[in-house]
Amino acid sequence: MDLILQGIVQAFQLLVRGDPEMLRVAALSLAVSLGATAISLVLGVASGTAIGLTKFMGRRFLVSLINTGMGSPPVVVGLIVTILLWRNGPLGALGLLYTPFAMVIAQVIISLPIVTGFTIASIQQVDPKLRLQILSLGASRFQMLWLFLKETRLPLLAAVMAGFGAIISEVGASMMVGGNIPGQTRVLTTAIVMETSKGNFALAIALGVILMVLVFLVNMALTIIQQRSRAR
Amino acid sequence: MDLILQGIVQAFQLLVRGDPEMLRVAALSLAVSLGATAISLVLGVASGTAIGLTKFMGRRFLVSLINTGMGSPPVVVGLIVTILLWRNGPLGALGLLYTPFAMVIAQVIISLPIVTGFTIASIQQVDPKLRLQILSLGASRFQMLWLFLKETRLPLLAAVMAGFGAIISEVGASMMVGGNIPGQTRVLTTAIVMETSKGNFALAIALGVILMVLVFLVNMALTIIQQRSRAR
Amino acid sequence: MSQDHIMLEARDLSVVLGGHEVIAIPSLTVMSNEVLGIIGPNGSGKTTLLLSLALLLRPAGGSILYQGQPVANGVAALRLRRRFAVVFQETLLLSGSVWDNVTLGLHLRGVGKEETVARARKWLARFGIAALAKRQARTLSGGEAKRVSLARAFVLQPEVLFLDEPFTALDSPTRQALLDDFESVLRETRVTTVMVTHDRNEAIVLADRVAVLMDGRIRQVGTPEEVFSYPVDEEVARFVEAGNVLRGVVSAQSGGLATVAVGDHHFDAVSDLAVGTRVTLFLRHEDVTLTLPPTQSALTSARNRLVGKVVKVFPLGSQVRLTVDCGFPLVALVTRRSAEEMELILGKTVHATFKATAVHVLRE
Amino acid sequence: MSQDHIMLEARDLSVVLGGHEVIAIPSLTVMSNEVLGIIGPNGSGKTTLLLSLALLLRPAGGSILYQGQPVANGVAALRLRRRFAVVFQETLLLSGSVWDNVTLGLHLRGVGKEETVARARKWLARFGIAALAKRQARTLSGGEAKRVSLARAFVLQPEVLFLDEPFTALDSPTRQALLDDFESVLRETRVTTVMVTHDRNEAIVLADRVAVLMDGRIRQVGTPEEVFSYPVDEEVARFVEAGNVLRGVVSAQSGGLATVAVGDHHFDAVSDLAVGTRVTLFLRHEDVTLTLPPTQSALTSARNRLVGKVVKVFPLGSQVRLTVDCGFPLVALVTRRSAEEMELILGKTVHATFKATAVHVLRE
Repeated sequence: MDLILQGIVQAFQLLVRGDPEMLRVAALSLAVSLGATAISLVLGVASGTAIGLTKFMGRRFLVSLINTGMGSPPVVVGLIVTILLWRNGPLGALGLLYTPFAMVIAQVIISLPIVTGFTIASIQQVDPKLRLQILSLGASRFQMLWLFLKETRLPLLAAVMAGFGAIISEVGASMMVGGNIPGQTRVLTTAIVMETSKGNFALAIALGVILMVLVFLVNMALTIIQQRSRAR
Repeated sequence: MDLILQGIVQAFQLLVRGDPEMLRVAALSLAVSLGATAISLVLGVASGTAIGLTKFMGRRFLVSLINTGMGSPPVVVGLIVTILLWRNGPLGALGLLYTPFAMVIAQVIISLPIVTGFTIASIQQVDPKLRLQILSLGASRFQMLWLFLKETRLPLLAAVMAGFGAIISEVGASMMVGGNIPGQTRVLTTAIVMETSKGNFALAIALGVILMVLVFLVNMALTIIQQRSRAR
Repeated sequence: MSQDHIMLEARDLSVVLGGHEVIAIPSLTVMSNEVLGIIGPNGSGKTTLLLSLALLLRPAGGSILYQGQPVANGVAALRLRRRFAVVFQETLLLSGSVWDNVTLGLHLRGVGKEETVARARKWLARFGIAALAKRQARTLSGGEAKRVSLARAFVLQPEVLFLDEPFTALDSPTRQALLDDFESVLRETRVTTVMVTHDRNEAIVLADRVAVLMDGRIRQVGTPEEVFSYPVDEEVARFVEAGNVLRGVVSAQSGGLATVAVGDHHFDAVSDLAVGTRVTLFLRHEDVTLTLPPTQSALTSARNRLVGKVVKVFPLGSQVRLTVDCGFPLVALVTRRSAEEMELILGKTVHATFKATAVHVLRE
Repeated sequence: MSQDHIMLEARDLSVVLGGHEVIAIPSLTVMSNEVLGIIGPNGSGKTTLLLSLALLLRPAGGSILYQGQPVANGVAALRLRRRFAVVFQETLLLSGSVWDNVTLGLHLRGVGKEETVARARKWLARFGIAALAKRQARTLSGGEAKRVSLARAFVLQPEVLFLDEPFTALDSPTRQALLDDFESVLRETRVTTVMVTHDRNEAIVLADRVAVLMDGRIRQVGTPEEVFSYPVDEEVARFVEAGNVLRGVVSAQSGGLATVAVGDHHFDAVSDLAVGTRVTLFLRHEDVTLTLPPTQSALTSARNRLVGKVVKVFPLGSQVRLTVDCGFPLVALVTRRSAEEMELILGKTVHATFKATAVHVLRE
């Protein structure tokens, strides 16, 4: 019991005094996940909008492929990325394995289907007549697209939040492609697993608190966004 | 490149001949996750039905607590369970840490909010007049509850599937409370991470295929269930 | 059972939903073997009142009496509920087959297998859905599902049947066919029925008495003739779109023009119903024209002409509602100026005319 | 611009949706400065036709001509679209303030700041919503939002204005106030307008010409008088609920009974509109009673009486539609039996009477 109480007390000391190791891990975690989210945002919103607004052969198949991607286990993504980046793998020459870049790649693969899928869903929820209304106000095709995305910005933000929430708390792929190297690729989740298994609860709890706060903020933002977009 | 091709070929050999190590890992993974799902089913459907059908003070708060639980990172659950089960922790005397039981506990904590939340949502989607209709057919309160749950069985199945899907592909908590001990607590996800980091792609890919098939089956079942329950 | 026996009674009934008292009814009775129609605008509390009477909603105050006895809670209420049946606007079928749905209420009551089969077969046949018994309930069309929900209620042989807008949301031919079947079942079983509806014609055709509910208060109770011809006030009149309700039988038919015998009178009306059909005629008050005798019997396209005495004068702003006794009371709505010029006062003899095209003929 | 100039024309227009040809129109023209009403039952393709004319839906075949020139695709179509404005049934406001919404179309066209401000101010004021300029669009009530969507269209000073059931889904007082404002704006700007509506009164009051669309085909085009008094066939008649449409001015008013001057005639009608108000009278065909002279001028509650000659006899099954020339044409619907007994043939002189309560008075 003492050990645990002690751990909790120490964790709050680490949090209060801003322990450098703790801050380094949290900063890397944020940098990697925000980077991956930004890439997913650009790729996912663009492709999601294209898929949501147009009709083409195989559209249903593509959408169900994206939905499958939303539910595929991160460890499998980690396995595939590891194989691709393995020193004598197809992209091994780039020397990316066990670097933050590899983690960004894996996290983009995890979050891209989420952002794309959410984007398609939110675009399909908008009244299809809104497109006609915007066109009838004299918008060119490009102006229409821009105004239309502006209208769906709240659900799109929700898409981005959901993607970020998924990868910031992901552990398998980050461990596999990052290698959990202290000071280089150690992120919140991998550090918590490692410190916990070493019985180093103080740091683990401190990192857990940071992770929880981040996830909580994302969830809260998501809830507010969803309520605001429903209120319309 | 050779290494990878070789790995894929070997993986399918392992799958075809039913490699005992592979089978042991898959079986334990299934046993742990199915056990945890079964427990969540009983607890989650009971509490979800109670919360969904009754009105009481603090109901909204409880529901938002459950929703928060649905989104909390598994590594944090792993951390908490580890601390509780730590040899000189509150429940350390039970000696459960690094056993499949610990993994079941962690997975129940992860899947319970999902099953409960889904149950509440699906009960609230049923026409509230259906309850009155069942009562007006002469059902006692107990008969009504039973018929009502029978009516919502498809969404409830979806709830269970979602819970199972979340824990079968979860890695952080399983690693922390199970310890990834070969032959004892090594499950699909932790084994994939371990074998990948060792460069042992053959077994990792074979396990990855099994995991993907399981997740795919769950997703397919979920989709079918959701479409059938929407068709009504 | 005698007709004048009180089956169900509400006393000082008060229902509170979301902090508002949505129902406040000092007294309402349902007689044995009668069909009581409850009509009223949207949001007037019709469904809430029905649920309270059917013991599915606990009132905030007052009591429900069943055959003179106040209804208790718990097991006693369950035993009573099992003497009732409710058909909602939504069909609310459970998953499973049509047979499963129709027999469910009997299973819940522990009725034996043989009787269950016999009763279910009878009522499936009665509503023309015997062939659907094995179909999954969710694959039925709207009209079929509605028939199942009616059979599911009648199979229980309820002492009181509650219906909440049962024929809304059906397209017109489906609705008419079902109304015909339902009406003959109702006439045959004479089951005590409480029916919520917003359709005036349904109330005229089916109900023995009509209660007008507005803002949770009963504003008027009476026969359809009373309520639709003599609404108690302007608001009720406006809601029911007041008009004369006359009951009769088609006595002649010629190419779409029917003659309907109402007592000793014969009226022409546009309808292709066959001779012998029992019908209800609905005639708007404003479609009755009054003329002062002696009037030359000039040929006019107003085919229906009656002589009578003014027995009631009721001013309504710029218009006046007059009741003329022509052997039966006929109500006409005329402008105040006409009433003044014609000196339409009590006792005055007038001719009342209306066109055959103005009469709405409803099959009874 | 002259009144007889063709602004927009559809030729051999064919629209295919989901494999079905939902619109097939050999020819339809919209004249400059006219209000063309398109009426028809649900699912007849009204909105689809509107979208095609507004260049928002590519037809499968045929062409749209703007001032005689066929419309091309691409940039040319955009340039044309910018001369049009569309108001949908749903208000479809974008997020942002009322001001943002009203100025959006001008921004898209690159109109200068000064002109944008001037025009937006003018039209916000014209629709009585200047005070709402800074409000978030999504916080508006239904009526306010509708005003914004109208201002957003008029600020573009379109050459053709398209309206898709713009006044549906508003409650009655809101609707009336908005209709009044809209009508005076329409009269003032004389903008060429194509308006889809299912409301007969709206079409009577606003439209110069009415096109009846059924199953994607134009069944009749004409003035409201022509279409509502003389529907081409039974189906159109039943849909439009045919009746006499008369235009006049209130010439006297006394306590809710108005006298309306229609040409040389004066009719009594129940209405509290003030003297001098321009009104349209609507009188159902079946509310006109025909009587053969010499008829004693007995006092009757049918306040309106005209003498005329039968100029048209149109048999309709068990009924007959007769047109009586009373200085203006008045249509009556009588039973076949009456027509035979009264020998109502061409040239016969008859008295036509109708009650003041039967006349529906619509403010113009």
